[in-house]
Amino acid sequence: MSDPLKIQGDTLIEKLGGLHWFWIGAIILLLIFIPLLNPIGLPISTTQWTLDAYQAILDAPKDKIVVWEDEWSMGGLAEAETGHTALMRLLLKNDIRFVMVSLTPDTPLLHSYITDIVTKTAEGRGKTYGIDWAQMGFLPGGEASLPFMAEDFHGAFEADFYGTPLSELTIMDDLHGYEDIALIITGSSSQTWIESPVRQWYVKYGVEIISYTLTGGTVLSATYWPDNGILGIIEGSRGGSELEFIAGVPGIGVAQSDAKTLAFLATAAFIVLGNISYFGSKFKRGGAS
Amino acid sequence: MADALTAWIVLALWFMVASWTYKDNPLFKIATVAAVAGGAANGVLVNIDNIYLKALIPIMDGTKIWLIIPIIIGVMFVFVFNPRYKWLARIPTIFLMGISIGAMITGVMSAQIIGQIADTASSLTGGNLLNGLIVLIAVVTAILYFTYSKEQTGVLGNLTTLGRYFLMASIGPYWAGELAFHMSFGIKFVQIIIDAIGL
Amino acid sequence: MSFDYKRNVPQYLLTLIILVFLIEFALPEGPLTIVKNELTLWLTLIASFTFFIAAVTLIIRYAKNLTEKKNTINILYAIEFFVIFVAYIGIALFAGGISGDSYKWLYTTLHGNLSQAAWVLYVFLEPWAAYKAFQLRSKESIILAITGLTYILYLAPSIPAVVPAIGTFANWIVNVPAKGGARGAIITMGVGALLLALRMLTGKEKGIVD
Amino acid sequence: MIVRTGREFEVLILLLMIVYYVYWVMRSSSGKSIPQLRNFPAINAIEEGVGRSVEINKPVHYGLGDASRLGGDRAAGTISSLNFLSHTAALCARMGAKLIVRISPNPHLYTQAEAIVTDAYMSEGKIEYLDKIYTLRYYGGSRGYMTGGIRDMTTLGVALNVTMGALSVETVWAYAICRSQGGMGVGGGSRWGMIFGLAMLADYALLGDEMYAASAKISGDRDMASSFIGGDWMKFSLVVLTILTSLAYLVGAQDLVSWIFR
Repeated sequence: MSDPLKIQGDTLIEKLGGLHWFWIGAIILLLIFIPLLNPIGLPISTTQWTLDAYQAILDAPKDKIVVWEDEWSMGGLAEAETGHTALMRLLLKNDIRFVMVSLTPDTPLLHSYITDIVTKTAEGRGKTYGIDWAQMGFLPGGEASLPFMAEDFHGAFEADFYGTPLSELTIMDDLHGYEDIALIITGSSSQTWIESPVRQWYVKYGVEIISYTLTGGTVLSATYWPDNGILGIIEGSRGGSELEFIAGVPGIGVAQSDAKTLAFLATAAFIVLGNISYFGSKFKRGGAS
Repeated sequence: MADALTAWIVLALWFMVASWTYKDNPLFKIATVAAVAGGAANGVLVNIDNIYLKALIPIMDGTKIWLIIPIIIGVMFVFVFNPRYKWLARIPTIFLMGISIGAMITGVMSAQIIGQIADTASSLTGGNLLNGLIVLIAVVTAILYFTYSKEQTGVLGNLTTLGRYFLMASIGPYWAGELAFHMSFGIKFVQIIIDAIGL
Repeated sequence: MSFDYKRNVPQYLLTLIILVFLIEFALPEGPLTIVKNELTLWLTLIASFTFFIAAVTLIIRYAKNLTEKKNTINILYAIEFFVIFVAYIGIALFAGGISGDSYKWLYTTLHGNLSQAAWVLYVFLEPWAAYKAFQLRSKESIILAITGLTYILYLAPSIPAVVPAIGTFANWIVNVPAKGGARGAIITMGVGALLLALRMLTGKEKGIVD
Repeated sequence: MIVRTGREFEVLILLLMIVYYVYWVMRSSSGKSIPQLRNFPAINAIEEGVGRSVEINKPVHYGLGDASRLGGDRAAGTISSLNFLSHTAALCARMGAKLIVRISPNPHLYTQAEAIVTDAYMSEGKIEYLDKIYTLRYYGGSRGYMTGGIRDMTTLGVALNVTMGALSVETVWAYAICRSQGGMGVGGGSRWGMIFGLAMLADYALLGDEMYAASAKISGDRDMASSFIGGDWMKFSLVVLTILTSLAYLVGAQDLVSWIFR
């Protein structure tokens, strides 16, 4: 690894493009400090796919259960916290019963972490675990495990994350297979995961889906939205911030928005700098020869 | 007090990892080893739970005694450590691959082929015709880009070049998304610093 | 010619499993549906063993480090690995299981933060990579830059609120050219998946049982 | 009803694919001529990079893919990566370049990688030059893979980085570090969401399905290559289907084709 204290390049124009990554990151982090200490309070825009997701959740039949299958893990908490918290609060606020399912080994602990936050909010108070929502443990196998859940939900888990047999959880009396599922919310920190639930839940069982994807995953999810299995898209923390706003459950997303704005603008500026250096150096070399 | 202590521990952990960006150092390696150990231990614990609930209980109470078969198949993975019987470790791998591929391809025709063609065709009605035509051209040229039986020159070359441009247009937002994803961790890092210092 | 059981037994198994899924898919529901469902249960059990093998592989690797007498630092890392590994297992076994408060605190504080912190490296590396290497040298890179930068600006929720045209343009990118390109890629990947399955079914895919 | 209700057209698509596949593979197996797969510059670039590695005495790094595993939607990319590993290892053995293989976080790939590298060195008659401890590196989970990979690239240097398979963030870090070390980057990824890193930062990139075809080409296996010709026929058929159904919608005759889409 090169020395951070040395700027690469011989001429000024070359040095412009020769900063070590340490300084690039340090400048971005410094910029993030500003709005986190003094929130600017910039407005938020919403997108049609988030509005669609919100509406689809509200329209979910109340006699059925929403299944929130999740590939997000603790390692993705910083990006997931906004969306997970907003989503759980939205579901509880509107008395929509839901079951959380973990598709990675450390998703159960992410769910526990989020649950601890949400049960302390206005939406979480007065709600009862096992009646209003439940949390399953880890189901290995990725895509191929989804039809197993669809065919025999109790067989897929036997007990919840806390070891309570599913037969002892009231909510599980109404959830045995795909016919009892109102909607699938499929969360993933992979932008390409969405193809798997579409292939399984929608194609094979006709259950429609909300894609809660990593930021940027909208491109792939949008190829299935709105008429090809996906009813709406929540796009990472960006979508989470929108959901906070739309659903009236304000949280940490709004404060993060300002910081993101500055960080993105700084990145764009660095790309411009890099290109000025590259083309400037090339022009100079061309001129010299 | 306990919260403050935790905040400082958390800050120290993040700094240990972030310190690598200045220079590789033992603190970074210590953090890496701790993350590997934690991930491995959790993987073991969660999966013991899974096997116990779904297989061992039904086997022991006699309701699904045949589940001993997948357990034996799974145990066959240990043969990866034995040069003589290493080929036996292919058996569980074959089950994983076969079942996964089998489950996947049976959904491909509808989701990835017919559904996509249907949406391409239907986008030519009802909405903006020009946009619908652009989508159609993009789909066709992108598919042609992924053909291999002819060198991509002449007319085919022009079409596939156009296809590649559309592919690039679809890739750009992923890059933006990935950047945004990572910035969330930058924001969290700064928040952790603010929390620990008490700003 | 002798029967090459090391190659043929896995191949026959693979062919059989894929055939079960393909035939079950095409035919009306019947006995094969039961077999298919049972196989998916098996998958969730067999997949669990991959995590055990991962752990065993790591244990062997660090145990080897312990025996490297010359490399003190590696011995210390190995000790660290075993101490932390055993701590997690011990706390889960003796302090309320993996859903207990002690385990949750340890995992969230230690592993949760360490695994998140790893992404901070990208706050440095990713903008640097774009700054250093993303030069607009070709039409392709210009298209990547236009779509990528527009989407970056869109992803900061405040910017489209202030400049609505950015939101409109980002929406158009996602719903028109990007959707078309992605759709072409999805269709070809679908064909690729079918081909792969057919090669596996017929034993023509190198690298599976060889 | 022989076919499950509602799946008729899906089964038809599957059957068409089977027909194309069987036709081309049988043609290949019987020794008849089949079209050559087109040229992929990335393949030549690997050879060039290995040569450069010998010249400047820095290793070739091969990443099996931080999201690779032999299962589900990632199996195809992973198998392609194993083919490329075999090709790269054989070149390294032949030309005398140092090779470092980053084994994916999924440990069941360790044995495959070990066998492939060993075979490659043996087939080149250079097995005595293979130091498995130096070459085969398993770092544990995905974070370990990334940080260990970065550490090895920065401490040992890079002449060429080849990363193929199911890729996640490796498309960014591997090529960013490779470039900072003055190395050449060649890559291919099966996961569409992460292709951007290759498109932006690698010198030669194989996008999605292209990697599978290139993998068949380097394997030198006629049957595998012929299956891609069958795949091309399927793609041409789908292009025709897309255009015809679109035309039907455009002229308001969607009723003629809507049965296809149920």
